[in-house]
Amino acid sequence: MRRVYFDHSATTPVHPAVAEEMYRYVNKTFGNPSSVHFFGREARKAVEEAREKVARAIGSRPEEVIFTSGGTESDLMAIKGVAYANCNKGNHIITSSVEHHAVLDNCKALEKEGFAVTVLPVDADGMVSPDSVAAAITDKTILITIMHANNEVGTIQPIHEIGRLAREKGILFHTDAVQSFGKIPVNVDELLVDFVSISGHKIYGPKGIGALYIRKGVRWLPISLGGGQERKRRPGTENVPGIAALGKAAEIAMETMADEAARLTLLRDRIIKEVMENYSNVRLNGHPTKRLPNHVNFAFEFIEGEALLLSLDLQGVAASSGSACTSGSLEPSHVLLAMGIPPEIAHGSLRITLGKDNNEEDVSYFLEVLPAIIDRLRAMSPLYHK
Amino acid sequence: MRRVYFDHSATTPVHPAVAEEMYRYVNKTFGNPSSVHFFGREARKAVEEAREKVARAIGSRPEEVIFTSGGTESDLMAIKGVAYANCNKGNHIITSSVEHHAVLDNCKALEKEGFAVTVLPVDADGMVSPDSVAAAITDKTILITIMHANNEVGTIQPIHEIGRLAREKGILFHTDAVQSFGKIPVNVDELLVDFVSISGHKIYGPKGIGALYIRKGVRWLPISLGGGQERKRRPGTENVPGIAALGKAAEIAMETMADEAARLTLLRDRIIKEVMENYSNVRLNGHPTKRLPNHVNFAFEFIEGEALLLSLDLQGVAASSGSACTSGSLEPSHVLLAMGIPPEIAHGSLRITLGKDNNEEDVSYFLEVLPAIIDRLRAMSPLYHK
Amino acid sequence: MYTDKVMEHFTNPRNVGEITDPSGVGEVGNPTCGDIMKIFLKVEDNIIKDIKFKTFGCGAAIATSSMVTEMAKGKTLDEAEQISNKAVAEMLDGLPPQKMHCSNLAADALKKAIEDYKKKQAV
Ligand SMILES: Cc1ncc(COP(=O)(O)O)c(C=O)c1O
Ligand SMILES: Cc1ncc(COP(=O)(O)O)c(C=O)c1O
Ligand code: FES
Ligand code: FES
Repeated sequence: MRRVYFDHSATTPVHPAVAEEMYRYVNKTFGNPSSVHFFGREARKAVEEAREKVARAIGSRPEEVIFTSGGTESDLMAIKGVAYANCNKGNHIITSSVEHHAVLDNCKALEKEGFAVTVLPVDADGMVSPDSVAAAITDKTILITIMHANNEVGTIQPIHEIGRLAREKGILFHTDAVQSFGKIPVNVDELLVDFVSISGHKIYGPKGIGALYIRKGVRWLPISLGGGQERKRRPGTENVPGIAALGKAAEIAMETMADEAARLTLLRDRIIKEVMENYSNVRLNGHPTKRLPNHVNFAFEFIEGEALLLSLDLQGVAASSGSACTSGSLEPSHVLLAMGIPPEIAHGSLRITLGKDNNEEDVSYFLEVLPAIIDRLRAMSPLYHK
Repeated sequence: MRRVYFDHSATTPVHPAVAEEMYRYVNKTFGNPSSVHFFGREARKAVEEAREKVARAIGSRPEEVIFTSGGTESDLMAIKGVAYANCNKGNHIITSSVEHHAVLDNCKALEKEGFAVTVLPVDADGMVSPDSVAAAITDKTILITIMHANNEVGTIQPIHEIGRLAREKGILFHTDAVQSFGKIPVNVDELLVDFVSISGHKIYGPKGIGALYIRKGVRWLPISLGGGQERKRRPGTENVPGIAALGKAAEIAMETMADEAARLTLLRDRIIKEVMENYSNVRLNGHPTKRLPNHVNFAFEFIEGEALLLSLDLQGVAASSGSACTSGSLEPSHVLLAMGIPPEIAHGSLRITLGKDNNEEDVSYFLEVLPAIIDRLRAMSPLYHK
Repeated sequence: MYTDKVMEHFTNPRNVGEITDPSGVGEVGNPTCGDIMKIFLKVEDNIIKDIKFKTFGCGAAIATSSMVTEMAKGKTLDEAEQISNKAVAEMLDGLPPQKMHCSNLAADALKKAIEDYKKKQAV
């Protein structure tokens, strides 16, 4: 059976050159970077080279980058690290209703600890308005955390505009760039951000590695405690193969980003066009143009997302959904609900996220198998009446 | 130049079979275990199989094992997770003065937050006495955290005896088994522990992966927040290759442990015997018999550890030291000081930790190059008078 | 995640559709995940002669709908009423723990359809 992987926002395959880089530090150069001997020094070198590569990719200095176990940990470290370090200055945090749970859940936890959290609404396209940020700022605000691009609907937020507001008021600004990094430019000075979370497995790197950019001189406290690694900002023996791989993945992403974005935008727009033209009762979720180049999200009315995914899977197409039935949480995607999409329609969402190995044939194949699936499920649905 | 790696307590090379297992999940089976499609299900299977392997190795149920980014995170999660979950019951924590910084620093952080921490002394061999634990217990004690085997001196603690005390009083008991796991038996029911930290890169697995055993039914709260992974106990996309590799490494460790322990004990004892016989002003640090089978730690008087390591490194021998100059902290090892070793002697410590690829020739080579190094450094030392 | 049996019923669900002029109809909505299931009965001589379903729900919801119709077909009303959620899940070789609630939909919809029939008979 033909297998088409259309779930690159969930995770990506590892790029062969990245895998090779990783293997070097699994097979040969296995030392602990803290060791003074030969094996240790080789490993240290790998870590520092990778740090430079990541720094170059986001336009920062190497010492402003620390390695973490992934996007989730980066978000935790940024948010709690700023909150605890600045709680004598204020206790107010601003975030949005479409953030990843790694951001939202930490904000909620801080709320229980006595912080005040404003969760900004979004418009029907999933967009946060800079005006709403401006209106939410108080003299107690110590942190704004708004994601760069949304994982479920692909909408790209006006980070630069929000960054300008934050900077004017001297408020620290974190952005979760896990989905945007490697797909659109993420430059810390252009975006005017103080903290940026990224994750390896979304950019053809391995799982279990991520990074956090921490602008030099900001007030921040480490969350993880233990050894002296990462200059005490993130202790624990460094994941050298993961770090080397992340560096390589970032480097490749920078080299290929512009071309890939152009190529995937064409594929993406073909999917959008054909689906919107050929089906009734379907809508495109997320911003029509300010969206990630590889990202499509539809809501098919009268259909449940998991059933749709299973049906696609039986045809070899791997995609995802914000439906309650797939999430285990029994509630449809908080992102779609925040955008004002009714629960029964949010249920039928289908996320298609393209990647480097996808081509026109993959898209054709998907567009070929989709109609029968939609028809079959709609025919089964008590909500559907032709 | 001959290269002899004698620093297995710092980190180990990855076992070829473990590397192979890892590659499978880097190269082929790259899905996100949370995805419902084919790629996701394959990855989920890998994670659950690895969980079973780790559980089997420590005698627990699979659902009691969660995967972390390493020993440091496991320690954090155990200690803070118990503290925060039980702070309405009491605020007292018992630990020892020879713990790894990943334990000590979290205990100190909790102290600042209002918890009371008793740091138990050790005897000259680095041993914690169960009596001192018994004496320290109050009706406010909620957690005892004592390591299984010490990373610097190799001493094995009387965990079972302490566990009996903890259980009698209904106090939760955590042990950092990062150094012992894979070298000596670690069985949660024999040790009578409720939490166990382990780390992949100490058992011929990769860096950046670890596990925490959490006994079913104990009061504990997650520290990391975000997605639903690991049943909400440790969110973030699972490090599938790392997890699969840890499972494999645990499996291999169980198969080879008994034979390896016997083989390495012979090598270890040969080193101890020859060094103790051939040098004056040298002592063996740590317990003479209750020590890890692969672990030697000497204090060479009148010599500084970093100079010793660099000299050995120039001969191709990779070892480590608890000296201040190598640790970056400018204080000699807190472990050696806690054992009552004077700072100037603690400075000259040399840790030799053997592993699966070491053999008699490695030991011979080391014993051959050592005398000239010791003589040269001692001749240079103002403290030394023949 | 799902057993082969679940996937088989999901792929080839039995008795999909509606019955025109049914003897009884049962509809349930799952308050937890928002799914909906409808069962239509044709009853003759106290026996379920025909049964059809329509479901808006996950793979487990569709498979359990299919299974419950198959289990009920040809049974007497009393027998059909005895079909439990658990029995449906067991006939599918089990469901993942987080999907057990989906099986409630199927058995509940069947019971409601039978109730509806009985109510209509009573009038
Ligand atoms: C926007 C966003 N933030 C954070 C994460 C978490 O990253 P990780 O899976 O590396 O922990 C993800 C992906 O799962 C994401 O899409
Ligand atoms: C006893 C002990 N605990 C914890 C750790 C930390 O483990 P990791 O390096 O995997 O974070 C180590 C090793 O560095 C150790 O020796
Ligand atoms: S019907 Fe929603 S989880 Fe099954
Ligand atoms: S003498 Fe240089 S650090 Fe100790």
